[in-house]
Amino acid sequence: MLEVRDLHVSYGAIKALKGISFKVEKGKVVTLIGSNGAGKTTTLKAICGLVKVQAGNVFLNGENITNKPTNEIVSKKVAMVPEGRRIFPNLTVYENLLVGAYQRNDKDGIQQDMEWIFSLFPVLKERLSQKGGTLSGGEQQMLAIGRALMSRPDLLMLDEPSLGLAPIIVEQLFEVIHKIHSEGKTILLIEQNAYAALNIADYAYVLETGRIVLQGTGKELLANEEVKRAYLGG
Amino acid sequence: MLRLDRVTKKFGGLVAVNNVSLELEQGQLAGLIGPNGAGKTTIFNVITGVYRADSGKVYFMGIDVTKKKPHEIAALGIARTFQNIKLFHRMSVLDNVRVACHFRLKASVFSAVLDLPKYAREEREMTKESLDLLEAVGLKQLANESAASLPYGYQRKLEIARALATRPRILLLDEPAAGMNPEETAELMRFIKRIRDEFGLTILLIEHDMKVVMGICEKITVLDHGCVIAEGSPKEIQNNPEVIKAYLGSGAYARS
Amino acid sequence: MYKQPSFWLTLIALVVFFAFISYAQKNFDAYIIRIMNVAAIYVILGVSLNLINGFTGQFSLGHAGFMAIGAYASALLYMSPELKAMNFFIKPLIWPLNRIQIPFFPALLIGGLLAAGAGFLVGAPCMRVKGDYLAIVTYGFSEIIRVLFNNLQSVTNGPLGLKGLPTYTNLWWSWGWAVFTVFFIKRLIDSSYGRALKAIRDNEEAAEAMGVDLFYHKTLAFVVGAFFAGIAGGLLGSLVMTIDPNAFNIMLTFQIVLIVLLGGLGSITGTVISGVLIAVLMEWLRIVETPMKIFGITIPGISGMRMLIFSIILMISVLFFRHGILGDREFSWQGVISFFKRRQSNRGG
Amino acid sequence: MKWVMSLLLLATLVIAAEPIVIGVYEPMTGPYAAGGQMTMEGIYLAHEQVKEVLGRPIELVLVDNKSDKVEAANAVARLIEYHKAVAIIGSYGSAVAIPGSEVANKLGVPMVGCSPTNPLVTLGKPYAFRVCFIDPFQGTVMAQFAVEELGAKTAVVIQDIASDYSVGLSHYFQEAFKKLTNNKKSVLGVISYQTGDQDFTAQLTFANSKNPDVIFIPAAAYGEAALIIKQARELGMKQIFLGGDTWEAPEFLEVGGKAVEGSYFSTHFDTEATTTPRAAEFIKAFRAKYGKDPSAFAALGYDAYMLVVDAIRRAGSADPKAIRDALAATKNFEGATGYITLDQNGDAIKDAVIRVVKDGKFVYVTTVRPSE
Amino acid sequence: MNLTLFLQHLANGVALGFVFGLVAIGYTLVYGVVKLVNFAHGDIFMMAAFFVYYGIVLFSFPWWLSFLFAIFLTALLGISIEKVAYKPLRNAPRISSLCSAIGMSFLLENFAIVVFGGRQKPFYQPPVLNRTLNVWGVRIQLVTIITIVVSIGALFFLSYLVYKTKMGLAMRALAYDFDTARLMGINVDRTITFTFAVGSSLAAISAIFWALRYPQIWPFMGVFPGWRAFTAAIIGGIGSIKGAMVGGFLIGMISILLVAFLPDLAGYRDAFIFIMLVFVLLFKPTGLFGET
Ligand SMILES: Nc1ncnc2c1ncn2[C@@H]1O[C@H](COP(=O)(O)OP(=O)(O)OP(=O)(O)O)[C@@H](O)[C@H]1O
Ligand SMILES: Nc1ncnc2c1ncn2[C@@H]1O[C@H](COP(=O)(O)OP(=O)(O)OP(=O)(O)O)[C@@H](O)[C@H]1O
Ligand SMILES: CC(C)C[C@H](N)C(=O)O
Ligand SMILES: [Mg+2]
Ligand SMILES: [Mg+2]
Repeated sequence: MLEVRDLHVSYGAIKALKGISFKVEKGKVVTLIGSNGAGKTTTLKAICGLVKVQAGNVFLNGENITNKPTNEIVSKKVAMVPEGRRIFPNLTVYENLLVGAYQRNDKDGIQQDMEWIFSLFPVLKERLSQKGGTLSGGEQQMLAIGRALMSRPDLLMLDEPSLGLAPIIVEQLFEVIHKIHSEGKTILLIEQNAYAALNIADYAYVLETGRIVLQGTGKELLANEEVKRAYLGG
Repeated sequence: MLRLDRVTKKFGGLVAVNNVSLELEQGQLAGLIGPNGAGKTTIFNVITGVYRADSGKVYFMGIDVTKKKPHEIAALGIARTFQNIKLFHRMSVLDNVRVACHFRLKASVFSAVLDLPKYAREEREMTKESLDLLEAVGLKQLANESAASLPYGYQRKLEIARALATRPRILLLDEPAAGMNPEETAELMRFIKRIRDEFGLTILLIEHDMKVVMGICEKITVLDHGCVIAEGSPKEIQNNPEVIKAYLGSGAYARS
Repeated sequence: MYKQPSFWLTLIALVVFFAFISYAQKNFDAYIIRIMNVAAIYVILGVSLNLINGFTGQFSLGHAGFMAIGAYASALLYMSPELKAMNFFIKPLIWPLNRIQIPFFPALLIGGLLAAGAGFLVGAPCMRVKGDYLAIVTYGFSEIIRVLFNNLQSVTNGPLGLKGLPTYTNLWWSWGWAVFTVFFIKRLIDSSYGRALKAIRDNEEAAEAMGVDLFYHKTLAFVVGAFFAGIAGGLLGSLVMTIDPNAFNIMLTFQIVLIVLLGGLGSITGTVISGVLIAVLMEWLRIVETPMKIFGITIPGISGMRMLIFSIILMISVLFFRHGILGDREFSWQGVISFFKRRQSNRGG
Repeated sequence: MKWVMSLLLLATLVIAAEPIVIGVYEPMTGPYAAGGQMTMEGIYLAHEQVKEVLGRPIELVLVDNKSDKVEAANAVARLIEYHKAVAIIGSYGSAVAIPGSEVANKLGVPMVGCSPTNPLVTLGKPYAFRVCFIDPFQGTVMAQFAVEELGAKTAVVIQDIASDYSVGLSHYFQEAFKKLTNNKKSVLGVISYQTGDQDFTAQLTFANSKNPDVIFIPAAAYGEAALIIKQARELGMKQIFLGGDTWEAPEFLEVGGKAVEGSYFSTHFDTEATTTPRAAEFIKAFRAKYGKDPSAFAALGYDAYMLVVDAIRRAGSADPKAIRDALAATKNFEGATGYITLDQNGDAIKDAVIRVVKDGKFVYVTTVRPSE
Repeated sequence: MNLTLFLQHLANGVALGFVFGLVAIGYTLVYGVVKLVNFAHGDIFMMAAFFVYYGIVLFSFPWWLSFLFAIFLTALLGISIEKVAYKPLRNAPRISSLCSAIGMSFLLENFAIVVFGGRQKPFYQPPVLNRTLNVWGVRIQLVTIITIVVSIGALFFLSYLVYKTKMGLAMRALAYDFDTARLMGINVDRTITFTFAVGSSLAAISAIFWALRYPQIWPFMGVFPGWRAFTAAIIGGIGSIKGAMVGGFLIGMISILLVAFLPDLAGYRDAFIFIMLVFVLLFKPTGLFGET
């Protein structure tokens, strides 16, 4: 589905990615883990065309999408839950969800999906006409996830979706990810909660200062001593 | 030390904080948890004067601070960090901390402009104090970097250093562990305990990472829909069925 | 402070600079001196507006209003009673202003202080009103000043303005004040107070939570900025020799905003350079409007061409130097020294 | 030795051929552009006719003052210091002429205004002169015309509160009108607008409610005057409108159209009512060059230039001080707009012409002489 | 004050109010979406008037064709200005585009002076439109009635566009965050181009109605309406279309009513407008209908 080859990205003088290659097979959950500043967010942004790729390539279903405009990439059924939520603060919850479905034209389908999202996050339904900017941190996170789901993506990328969510919601979140996965969708997940991420992941990559230092199936990495020490707090 | 007396805060029709009473003892390390949107951050905002309570009172060391302005409250000794990091991003790391010393400055604008000895001495003291704090949080070698260039975890630490520079008696931390991996979180826990002891602080923290809350808090208050639904030691809270139902869940994906 | 080499370097530079000023005042022709005076006034205006807009982050369009106050207040104080009587020939000037005459320097100071007072009044709504809303409030303030001055004939002589003002402004006054402004504001923003201002610019809520008194500091910026604008107004009045309310309109403010933006929001050095540059450029570009003889063919001057070229230059510099001439970098002796050291080592190696 | 002599001779010739610079600062852009451009037509014509004085060529340097005061002051300074002008001509618009005259006076170079009518242009400035009359006279002329010719008993004034010219002229008109009607209340109202306004319905509705015989509009911008009258007619107002010398611009007729028919204003010159032989020559030459009738401003520009050249000739030197003295001594100089005698303030004592708009043209009505 | 007089004043106020309102909604559209104080709006407005003028004078178009021609050209002008002066600065600090807007405003004015000349030109008033209606002694221009109809029409059209269509949703999303809008699949460039096209067309429409009412045009004619529109947009709250209309209306009304009822204070008119502004903002710091 998605393949990244030898990706290089820098912010001015700072080299954030120094040659990253990985694959996300169709229908799989793949996770990237790594400490602060390792380059996880930058990787996702590079895939979406939000930062300029200096060298290397990104392929989506075999098509080279490197440095294509974001809206074109997104129209190929890719969605992302960005770091820091990035809710549209002046739009209501309802409108935020509608923007998520911007590429779609099936009114009924949109309505149905909206109901589905309310069933996942009932709070959102209560806050339907509240401005996105006045939601609590966690509510915004739910909205950001809901918004991404509204586009019915084939490839869903999540950047720390559990950030700031109550434990019970985190639980639901992983159930949702699981469910979407079981519907055949592909998921690329970034999580600080490495334990949960590795548990759900088919395959995982560990990033350190812009490089991939380790990879393997979720189970393998869960058992890996190094990973245990550095990312599982054990 | 800090006492909330039946505080209520409404936004339009929404009662974000509903008749909440809360008390912190000197030196306590307390936790405030609850589902998303329960009103935790709003309570911080009421305490620090960002929002004014619709009813109820906030007392700090016996003083009624309900109607005081945020900067007055900060000067009295209540400091905070923000859920969404709010650094002075175009200033250096050191300057971020020094700003928080500013309100104690006695020298006038003129003596600052003319760099009179009185001001120069105070400036030296501020700088020293700020560097010491940066050292305490482990950011000293980055003192001259711009705050915006710091990685997320460091930004959180800088926020704490900045808050400490106001020489607070109470520190309010809003989700300090958000965005940190377990390793970093563990370090943060040690750090919070250490500053509590070193600076003789009272700390109230909001956190969704149960490992942090259960690991370091001595007392926990649980909020739901703006109301306090439980209060007690970590043990009591962990086993409180209402809390489990509203907030904790089965714990399947909790960080273990 | 006194031990640092930069202190001595600054001192030497100042001595050299004022030696030059004193030479220029005596030997340059009036036209050049005039442009140099205008440049100094632009520097004062640019740097003082930068304090409000660039360092405190309060978008103000009120500078012309502060200037008007300074210009009028000082002129009404330093003009001689006879001159006043001659000016106020439609409606007489009210007592006691019609009797008073004081020397230039105190008149200028009082003008500056009154402008500072107005700065306080304008700074006050800052607490509630922000961003573009504040910009319009400050613009409104300067319009209100203009309207008041047009209407209060017995104090300001209305739209007739004040004419025949004695020319006290010379290079000593103008550059003296310019240097003082730069010194004062540079020291201010480098001090703890300046850090508080910058903190307000970066994040108001956090600044307040760290104990920074927003009201005090925002008004501080407005008061100091307005004071220097008032001084510049006084200097300008005495230089142009005639003032009237409509000279202090939004176009004047725009010109100052441009100086600040071109110089770099938050860079004093840049503002100084762009102030001088704009003063010189505006005059220099006049050649495109006078007929030119090239190879015997006379090209007639086209009216308005100068401003057209000016705006094209402006657009180019906006588009290609996004952060102004210097961004928020500043001149420093350390920079100069290390620059030379680098060059030397390059040559050596 | 011979070649030394011839070289010396050549040198003197070169020096002698060094041009004399006359500087002009006029508004070529901005709200007064039309006035400045009309004035320049006259000045260019005059320059074409007289290109030399004292055996040296005259170089004319024009600097645009953009209708702006600071620009005007800078322009005069530049003319004197950079172009080394020995005399200055300009400017249309008292607002800009005043700062210009301040600078010229201070730098000791004589300035001759063409059409600025505000008293302050020359007052207390030995180096400032003008070839036109001043507003106290102009205001009186219009008041007199209103009372005596039009039989007006009441008036309303609509003034531009942001224009010195407007407020000044309004003041003189009111004084004279009250005096001539012997009625302190004959001015039923004075109402203000601001430069740049385009909607005057409020002022006009107010004026109409007072039902005056005439309405005086000393607008500084001809376009605004035209709009005021246009809107008045749209409001169904029938009063007679009076104005000052700024009205004389083609734009006034173009913008005003039918509405301005029958409006009267005072000005400096009319091809129908010339008083000097030179006027006829001027009109002929002007028609030949531009194919149209000269405006008062062109005529004044022409006169200003000719007067300056004449003063240089009389002074016998290109020294500014000498030129000033010669200018101050001007008596019965024959200009296109009349015989010019400068009084102790440097102001010309001259007739005013009253014109009316008829069939889309300015038409001569009468000439008013100064009382003494 | 008798009734007819009172009604006449009221009619004058309403007329001017709608003229300002119409200019203001065009202003606020671009302002709300791109968060750019488009100081050049008034000058785009001016260019539109000249386009009409040259359409009639140079190409001898009939007036209505000239109007359409001008609206079209102005939209193109708006789009090109965006491409040249604002687009390159999209990721630069906001203040840069502000500077660019001021520069653009200068550039257009000076271009007009050099190319069109600095003097006023009469604006053609088609006889069909140039009529005065007399309703019980109150006189109103036909153009005024049309202006009111067009303003209200434009108000509804814009509200529909911005709040009810997908394009409008994209515009409002974009107003906050370009990158995230892109992530939603919004074509940011196209949406901004569209916004400028609509905003500039509105500038052209308002210029036409302005010039029909005040038939003289010159290079600085846009400065005054531009600032009034900016002020109106602020009173109404940045980006609020309804607010801009109300703001423009308020300013127009006050301009007239103050002169009408307190003629002695007519000279202080603008001071009153801005004092009202300050009061509105002190009570509602983000304008009448603005978002916090
Ligand atoms: N806009 C930016 N400008 C400059 N440097 C940046 C920028 N964004 C990221 N960086 C730097 O790039 C590197 C990688 O950052 P990135 O955000 O991708 O890390 P991350 O793995 O997502 O970390 P985190 O877990 O903290 O979110 C870091 O060193 C960071 O400081
Ligand atoms: N300015 C505001 N206007 C309207 N509603 C608000 C505002 N601020 C907060 N709210 C609402 O008040 C409720 C409490 O918000 P608060 O931010 O205190 O939640 P929280 O407990 O901190 O949640 P989280 O854990 O998700 O951060 C939320 O439902 C939120 O939508
Ligand atoms: C107003 C002007 C343009 C002309 C007028 N005669 C004056 O003196 O000012
Ligand atoms: Mg990240
Ligand atoms: Mg919160």
